[in-house]
Amino acid sequence: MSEKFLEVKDLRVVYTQNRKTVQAVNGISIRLERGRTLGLVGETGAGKTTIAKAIMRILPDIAAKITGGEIWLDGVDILKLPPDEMMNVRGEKVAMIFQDPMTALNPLMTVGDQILEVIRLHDDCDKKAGMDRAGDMLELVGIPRERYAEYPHQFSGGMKQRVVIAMALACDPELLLADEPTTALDVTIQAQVLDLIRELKEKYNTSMILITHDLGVVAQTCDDVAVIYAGKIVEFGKKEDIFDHPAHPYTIGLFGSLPGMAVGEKRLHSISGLPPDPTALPEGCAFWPRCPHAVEACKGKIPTRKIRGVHFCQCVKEKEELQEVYSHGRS
Amino acid sequence: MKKTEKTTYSLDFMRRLLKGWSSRLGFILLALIILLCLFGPFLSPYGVNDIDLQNMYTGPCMAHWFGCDAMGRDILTRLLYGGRYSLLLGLSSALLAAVLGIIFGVVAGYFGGKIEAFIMRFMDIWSALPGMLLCIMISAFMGAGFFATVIALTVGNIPGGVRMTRGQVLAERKKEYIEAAESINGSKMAIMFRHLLPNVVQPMIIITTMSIGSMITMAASLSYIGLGIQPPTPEWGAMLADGRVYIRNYPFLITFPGLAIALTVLALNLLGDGLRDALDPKLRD
Amino acid sequence: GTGTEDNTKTASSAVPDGTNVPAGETAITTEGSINDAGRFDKVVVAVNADPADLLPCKPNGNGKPKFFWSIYEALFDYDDENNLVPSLASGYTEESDTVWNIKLFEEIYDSEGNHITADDVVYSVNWLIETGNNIKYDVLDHVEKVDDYTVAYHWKEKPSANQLEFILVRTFIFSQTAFENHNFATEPVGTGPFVVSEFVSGSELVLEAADDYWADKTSEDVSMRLGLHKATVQTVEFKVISEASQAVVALEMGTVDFCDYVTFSMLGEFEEGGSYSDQYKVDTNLSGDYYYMMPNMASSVIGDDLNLRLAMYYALDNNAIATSMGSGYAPLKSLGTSYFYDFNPEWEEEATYVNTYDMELAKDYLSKSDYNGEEIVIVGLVNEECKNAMTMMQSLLAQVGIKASIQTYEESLMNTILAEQTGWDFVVTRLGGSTLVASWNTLFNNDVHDGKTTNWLADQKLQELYETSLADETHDDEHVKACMDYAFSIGDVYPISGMASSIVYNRKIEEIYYREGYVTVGSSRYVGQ
Amino acid sequence: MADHSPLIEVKNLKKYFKVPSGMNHAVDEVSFEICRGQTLGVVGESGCGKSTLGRTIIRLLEATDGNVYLHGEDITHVKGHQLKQAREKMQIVFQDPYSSLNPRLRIESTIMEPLKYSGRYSSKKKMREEANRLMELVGIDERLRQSFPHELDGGRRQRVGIARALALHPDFVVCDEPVSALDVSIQAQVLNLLMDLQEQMGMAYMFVTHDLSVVRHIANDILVMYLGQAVEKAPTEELFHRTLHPYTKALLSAIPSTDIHKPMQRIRLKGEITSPINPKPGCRFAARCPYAAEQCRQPQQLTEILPDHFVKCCRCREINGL
Amino acid sequence: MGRYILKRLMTMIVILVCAAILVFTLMYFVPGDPARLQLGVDIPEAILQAKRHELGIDTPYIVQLGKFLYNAFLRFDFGYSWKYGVSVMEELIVRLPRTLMIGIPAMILNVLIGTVLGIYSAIHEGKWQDSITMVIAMVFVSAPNFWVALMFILLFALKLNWVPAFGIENLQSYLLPIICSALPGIAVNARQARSSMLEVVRADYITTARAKGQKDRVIVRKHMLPNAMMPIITGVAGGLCQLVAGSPVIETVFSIPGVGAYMLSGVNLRDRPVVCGCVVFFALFTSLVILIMDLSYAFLDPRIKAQYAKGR
Ligand SMILES: Nc1ncnc2c1ncn2[C@@H]1O[C@H](COP(=O)(O)OP(=O)(O)OP(=O)(O)O)[C@@H](O)[C@H]1O
Ligand SMILES: Nc1ncnc2c1ncn2[C@@H]1O[C@H](COP(=O)(O)OP(=O)(O)OP(=O)(O)O)[C@@H](O)[C@H]1O
Ligand SMILES: [Mg+2]
Ligand SMILES: [Mg+2]
Repeated sequence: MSEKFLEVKDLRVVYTQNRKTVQAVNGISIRLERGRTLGLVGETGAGKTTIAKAIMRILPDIAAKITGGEIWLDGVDILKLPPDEMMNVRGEKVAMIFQDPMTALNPLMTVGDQILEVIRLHDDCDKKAGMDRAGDMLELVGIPRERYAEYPHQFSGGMKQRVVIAMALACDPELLLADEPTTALDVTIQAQVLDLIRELKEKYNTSMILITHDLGVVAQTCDDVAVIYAGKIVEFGKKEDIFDHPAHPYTIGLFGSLPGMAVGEKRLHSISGLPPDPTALPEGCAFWPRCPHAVEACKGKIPTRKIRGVHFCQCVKEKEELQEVYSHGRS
Repeated sequence: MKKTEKTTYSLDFMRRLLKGWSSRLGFILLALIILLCLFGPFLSPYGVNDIDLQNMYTGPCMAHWFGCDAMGRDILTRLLYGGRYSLLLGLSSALLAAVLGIIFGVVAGYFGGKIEAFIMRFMDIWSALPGMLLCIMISAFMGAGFFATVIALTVGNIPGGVRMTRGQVLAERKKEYIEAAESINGSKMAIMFRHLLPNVVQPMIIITTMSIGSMITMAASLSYIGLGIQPPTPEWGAMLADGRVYIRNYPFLITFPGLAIALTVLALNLLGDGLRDALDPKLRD
Repeated sequence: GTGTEDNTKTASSAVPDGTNVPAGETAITTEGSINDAGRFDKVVVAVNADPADLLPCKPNGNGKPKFFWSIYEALFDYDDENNLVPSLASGYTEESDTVWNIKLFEEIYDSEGNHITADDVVYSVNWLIETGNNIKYDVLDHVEKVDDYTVAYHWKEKPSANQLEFILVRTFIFSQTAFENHNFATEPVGTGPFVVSEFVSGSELVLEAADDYWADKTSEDVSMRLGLHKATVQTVEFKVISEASQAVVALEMGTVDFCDYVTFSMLGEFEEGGSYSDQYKVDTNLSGDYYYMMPNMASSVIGDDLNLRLAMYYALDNNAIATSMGSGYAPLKSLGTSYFYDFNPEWEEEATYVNTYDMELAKDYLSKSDYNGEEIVIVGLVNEECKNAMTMMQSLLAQVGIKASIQTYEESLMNTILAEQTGWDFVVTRLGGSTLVASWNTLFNNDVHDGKTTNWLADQKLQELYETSLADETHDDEHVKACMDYAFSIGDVYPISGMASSIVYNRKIEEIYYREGYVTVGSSRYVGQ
Repeated sequence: MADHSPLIEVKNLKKYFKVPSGMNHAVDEVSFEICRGQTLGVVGESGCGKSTLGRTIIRLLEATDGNVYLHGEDITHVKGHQLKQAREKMQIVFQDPYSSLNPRLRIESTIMEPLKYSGRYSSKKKMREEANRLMELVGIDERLRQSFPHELDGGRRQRVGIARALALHPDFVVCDEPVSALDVSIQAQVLNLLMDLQEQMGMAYMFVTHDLSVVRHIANDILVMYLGQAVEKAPTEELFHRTLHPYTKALLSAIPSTDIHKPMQRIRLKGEITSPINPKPGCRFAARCPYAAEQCRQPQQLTEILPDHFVKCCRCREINGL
Repeated sequence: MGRYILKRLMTMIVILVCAAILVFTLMYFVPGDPARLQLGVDIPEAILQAKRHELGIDTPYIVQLGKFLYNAFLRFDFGYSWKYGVSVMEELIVRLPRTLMIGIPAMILNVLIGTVLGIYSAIHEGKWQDSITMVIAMVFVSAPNFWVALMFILLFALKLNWVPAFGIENLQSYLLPIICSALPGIAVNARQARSSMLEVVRADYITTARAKGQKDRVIVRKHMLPNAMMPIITGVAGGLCQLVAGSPVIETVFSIPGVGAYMLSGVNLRDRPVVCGCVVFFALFTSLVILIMDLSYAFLDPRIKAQYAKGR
């Protein structure tokens, strides 16, 4: 079972914009086993989308550059694959569901044809069979196949998101990257879509990376969670580890600032300060300027501490201290 | 404190504007042309209308770098002098067109409804006649001369500005800060001119910069077909028109004025491109 | 109404100073040959104005005169001495002072074979009158048929030579039948030696020699008719090339054989020593046209201020102006040129403001004038020479401290400008005529605006002097001079320069014929004829 | 909370928009009242008319029908000076901190705008002083006062928006999703600020949001809207504990809980929100409602099922076994 | 859709009529006496008056306007040129093919070369191919095209003798005018096409297409091009109108007796029937181009089509 299916090692990505270098991803390592779901949580600009795009190798050519690291998928380093072989990986082995369904669909193509396109790229089938398959996919995500020939503008947001999902799942990918698949949707629709993704994932035993900043979604969907801050994973662990025993001050802050459904007290525990400027990240731990427990050592090299099992945390504090922080944060 | 902030902002703007080699080139070229046109005539040993029948059609030489025209006038001097007209013509008509375009556009876009429909239908009619044709007719109507040409060029170019501004206003009007201004009792005037205007002029600034160039070209075309500035004013287009008769024998008579126009317009366009890159929020960090 | 109205002359007689290159001296490298009918193959002529239509009227504009005489014919022609010679009419008899009987040749057929008789003459004349171009027909009362070949012309009074020109020499005769069956605007049917084979408005007109030209076949004696009534070329192609510079290019590239509006600055290439002189000849033809300036007498600034006018006139230097206009212009030293037979070259010796350039005097007059530094508006023609002249004038005026601005207009638009009392102070334009006094019509005749001249002057004395000089009996040096002197004394006109037109033509044309100042290419003499 | 006479009272408010295909019933017969120092949370899905309701109340939009009373005074159609006065007492904080600030105005000028238009201040200096006080109040650093909005992050911009709304000491503030565009960590800062300010100044809030956890935290009463209509209205805890309307139930159940140990009981709704354009007279939720029946086609009334708990559902008692 | 087209056509006619009124009014108040235009300076008033009557210009403005509109729009007759006395409509028909001989090929060049260059440079964004194309485009956008025309005449006709310098002699003589009219349009289109392509390159659905594993070439053809087409069409239509507007100048430079030159001669001579005829004609052309442009939007973009179907 513990088969390493996806392994990202020390991935680094920078963007160049107006002569400034945005350090979007700064040494991220991820390990994902078959059939499991990893949640990537973090604030806007933390680098979540960038990681997913790097895995797909669809970062914008000019602006972005992968400056280091390896991505092993099923035993192949896909960063070293020649472009045409990479094309076969995309869509077939790895598929992605995009953040904003409103813009992820080509407005001038019928939704059916957009699904057909990915099918015909990877399955050697004739057009007729492909269209059949695309119709099946539409029905699978709960859209009648009669609507094959309609255009995206004729669909509501939730339906568009389902089309995007159908497109991603059309070739039974082994890895699904879902980039905030529900943020653009209403709560009730979001629930429908999340259910759908979960069902399909279970049905095909797909591995998934779910990107979101909604801790509720993570709680309901993921097996593992990686908390990302300024392009680094500051805490990683099983869902239970993170939700029940958060260790990193940032993670704790994050939970604290949620207007808890059950908590009676009025004031929220907010994290003071602002996310760092990605063009000028602070030395050492990027969180120290906002951290209530910051010490001088935070500006130096930060060790990765194992807390329990697969629960890791990047912080200068010792494990015991962290646990203490945790209990402090909860009270 | 305020002052330094301001300067850093404009410094920052200049830095962004002059980032690329092309806009830098445009800037330098334009500055050079403007300086030359402002001060060049004082440096020249010849008067702009000094007729010298000994030197009719003298080709480029040491004494007359760009040669002399049919009446022995020094072409370089006339070019420098004429540059003032061309630049002034381009600038004033582009500005005038922009200002009118913005006013109508803002009014149409902000008020909407009947006012908008009226203005826009009027613009439809207006722009059913391509700009150059309208210019030709206005020139015919107003007679020749500097002022008439400015009016002709302006009139021909208003609809574009109105459309553009209105489009911007429509996009901008939806934004919440306009509602905010309304909710704090901002008057219509204040909303239109304090809030909307500064936010919609930016594309107009770019367009206007570029349109100074096209106005210069258009003015030259008008002069070329005999409807623009009258002789002996050394407007570049008029010089071209005068020189075209001699295209066979004295090509320098049309080469230099044409080059002057082309370079000026080029400079303006390069600068306009630079401006767009510097001002366009999409490309802004 | 100010077009060229000079006489029919041949090239040799028209060139006074012998600048014409004698034909046939150099080895000729021209293509084309003489065909069986004795005609040269083809000649291509550049014309600068589009004729727009080919109706037999308005022969004065639009480049029509360059070929009209080849398609249509009138009753008479003028010979060198301004005598009427037969064309379609064999002669006339003066029945009384006011009735002339004009006798037609009896065997006239147009290119469609319609027989032309007195009825057609009456029809043609009436048609022309009806089209509204009756301005020059004042003296004609009516025409009527006497018999098949005789038409009676009834005059209101005894006509002068000037008046006859339009009615007898410039009124084309055509067949009523043909006119009713064809649209003459595009497919004219005339009696001339050529027929139109192709007409593309704005672009080209092709004439083909008529195979059965009536004069070639008639049994009557047509030897009195002028030489221009024949086709010496099989095909004449007229190409509209409005820009002189492009016409020059066409000449150089050999696509055009003949052009009569080459700018003087470009003649060098074709003249002796020029790179194209082995292929082309240049013929300079002093014409009856001259440039002049005229004050707006209705303008209070100018009209009431003789001193200002004189100041301006003395500030002008005709030599410099003519130079700026190009080599085709000679400075005028009096009102008119020696082209006119009624012009006396001695007049040029006199010291008038025309040939005195005196800045001191100009400043003197200026100080006596009421001039307060305001801008004087000079309107002029839009062409290159006129613009140059005006520019020169402007800078000369500036030297004595008179500010002038320049406006240019198309020739026909100028008419309208002149009809306005305001908006202009001076006009620079040109006029022409077959005689000096005839050319003065525009200047001194005060019949135009209710007893005022074109420049809004109501001077009875000038009018009288003008009429005296015009009248046949008193048309002599003394009266002409008196009129001119008086006009100068009141500063009513300022002559600028006389014009000569230049013709560049392929050496395959040996000798060119003129008709009304225009070359009839189709009837000129070609190499080998 | 001493004063219990309603500060703002909305009665049968309607706002229809004319669109090419008919009438968009964006707000249809909504009534409620808010007292001093109280917060009414308005929740509902996108497009259900929450913003339109807020905007119509503070007279940014003209009501189609119904009335709004401020301090008992009908302000639905007042004009000129009265409108000006009414607006000074009612303000709005917008959802999008990026578009709600004029990008061309410096922060200080933005905050000075309402002061200027009010005409209450005699000199620029006084205005500036007041502006500085406000900025201090909402916690904007002094060094940022001369900067432009684009130089600020979302949280700070939202503070500027709040300062602008509070400049004239309004009695009533519409908060139109003021935190939904912000990151969780920043969201908490802003929510805290809003609550603190209410405590200090005693304003009434109408807090529009689609995030039920936020509304639960901040609101005293909650109004649930569906397609322009109020379907349920109750005090916050009452609503969460005794959810009566089927739509509210579905809505609450759809929210992903952060409690990983409590498996969710999700009520799955069919289909999507229907169009508010020319709706049929009956219950607008009927098309998606698991309990829809024949009688739902009749027009529904908002009735007080339990004390202070209003529901617009004819089968409410039946479903909940009351 | 059909109803929409009909509605648009009706609006177009209204706009045309208004434009015609505008032109007529402008030309009506232009100083100049048509009777004198025809007859000359030294003409007595009585004769002028007769001529005015003949030309129908002695009636009040409103009568003349009404007559003009009636004739122009109901009988397709613009009257007779005051100067030449020829039917303006007939003249237009004769001259139109010449203007089109330049306009249509120039337009085709515009569209083809301009668009292809723009796409080419967008695909090579930031590389040297892009820079060179854009520099050349910039140069041709900047240089006044009548001057470029003069320079081309100088070079290709006078110095190299490859083509005739002017006139409409043969097909070769159309070569320079076509190229010179097309050049600025090509440059403008190239820039337009490039920027709209670049806009599309950054769109999310392109990323989606890449995520599917689609080949770059296919992405350009299938996803980018159709989406970039709208601004390109706008540019092309703008270029076409510019072409029309520029025809007086280009036709002057090359001595081509087309509609543009006709209009210019009409303006110079204050020949109202000619000017009104030409301008109405040009306006018709421009409006048709805009109409076709709008319709092609609908053809290309289902969203816009849907709007039309609703019958806005
Ligand atoms: N094309 C680009 N050019 C330059 N910088 C970019 C580009 N795309 C992203 N960035 C920057 O890289 C950083 C990480 O961006 P990314 O989109 O991965 O964040 P994210 O975690 O997905 O945020 P969000 O939650 O807003 O989607 C940000 O600072 C962003 O500004
Ligand atoms: N100015 C307007 N003109 C026409 N229709 C409008 C206008 N403003 C809003 N609407 C329509 O009114 C309905 C309610 O819109 P409103 O913005 O109030 O919803 P909302 O609940 O605030 O949604 P969201 O959560 O997306 O902000 C929608 O169908 C919307 O399309
Ligand atoms: Mg993202
Ligand atoms: Mg809203």
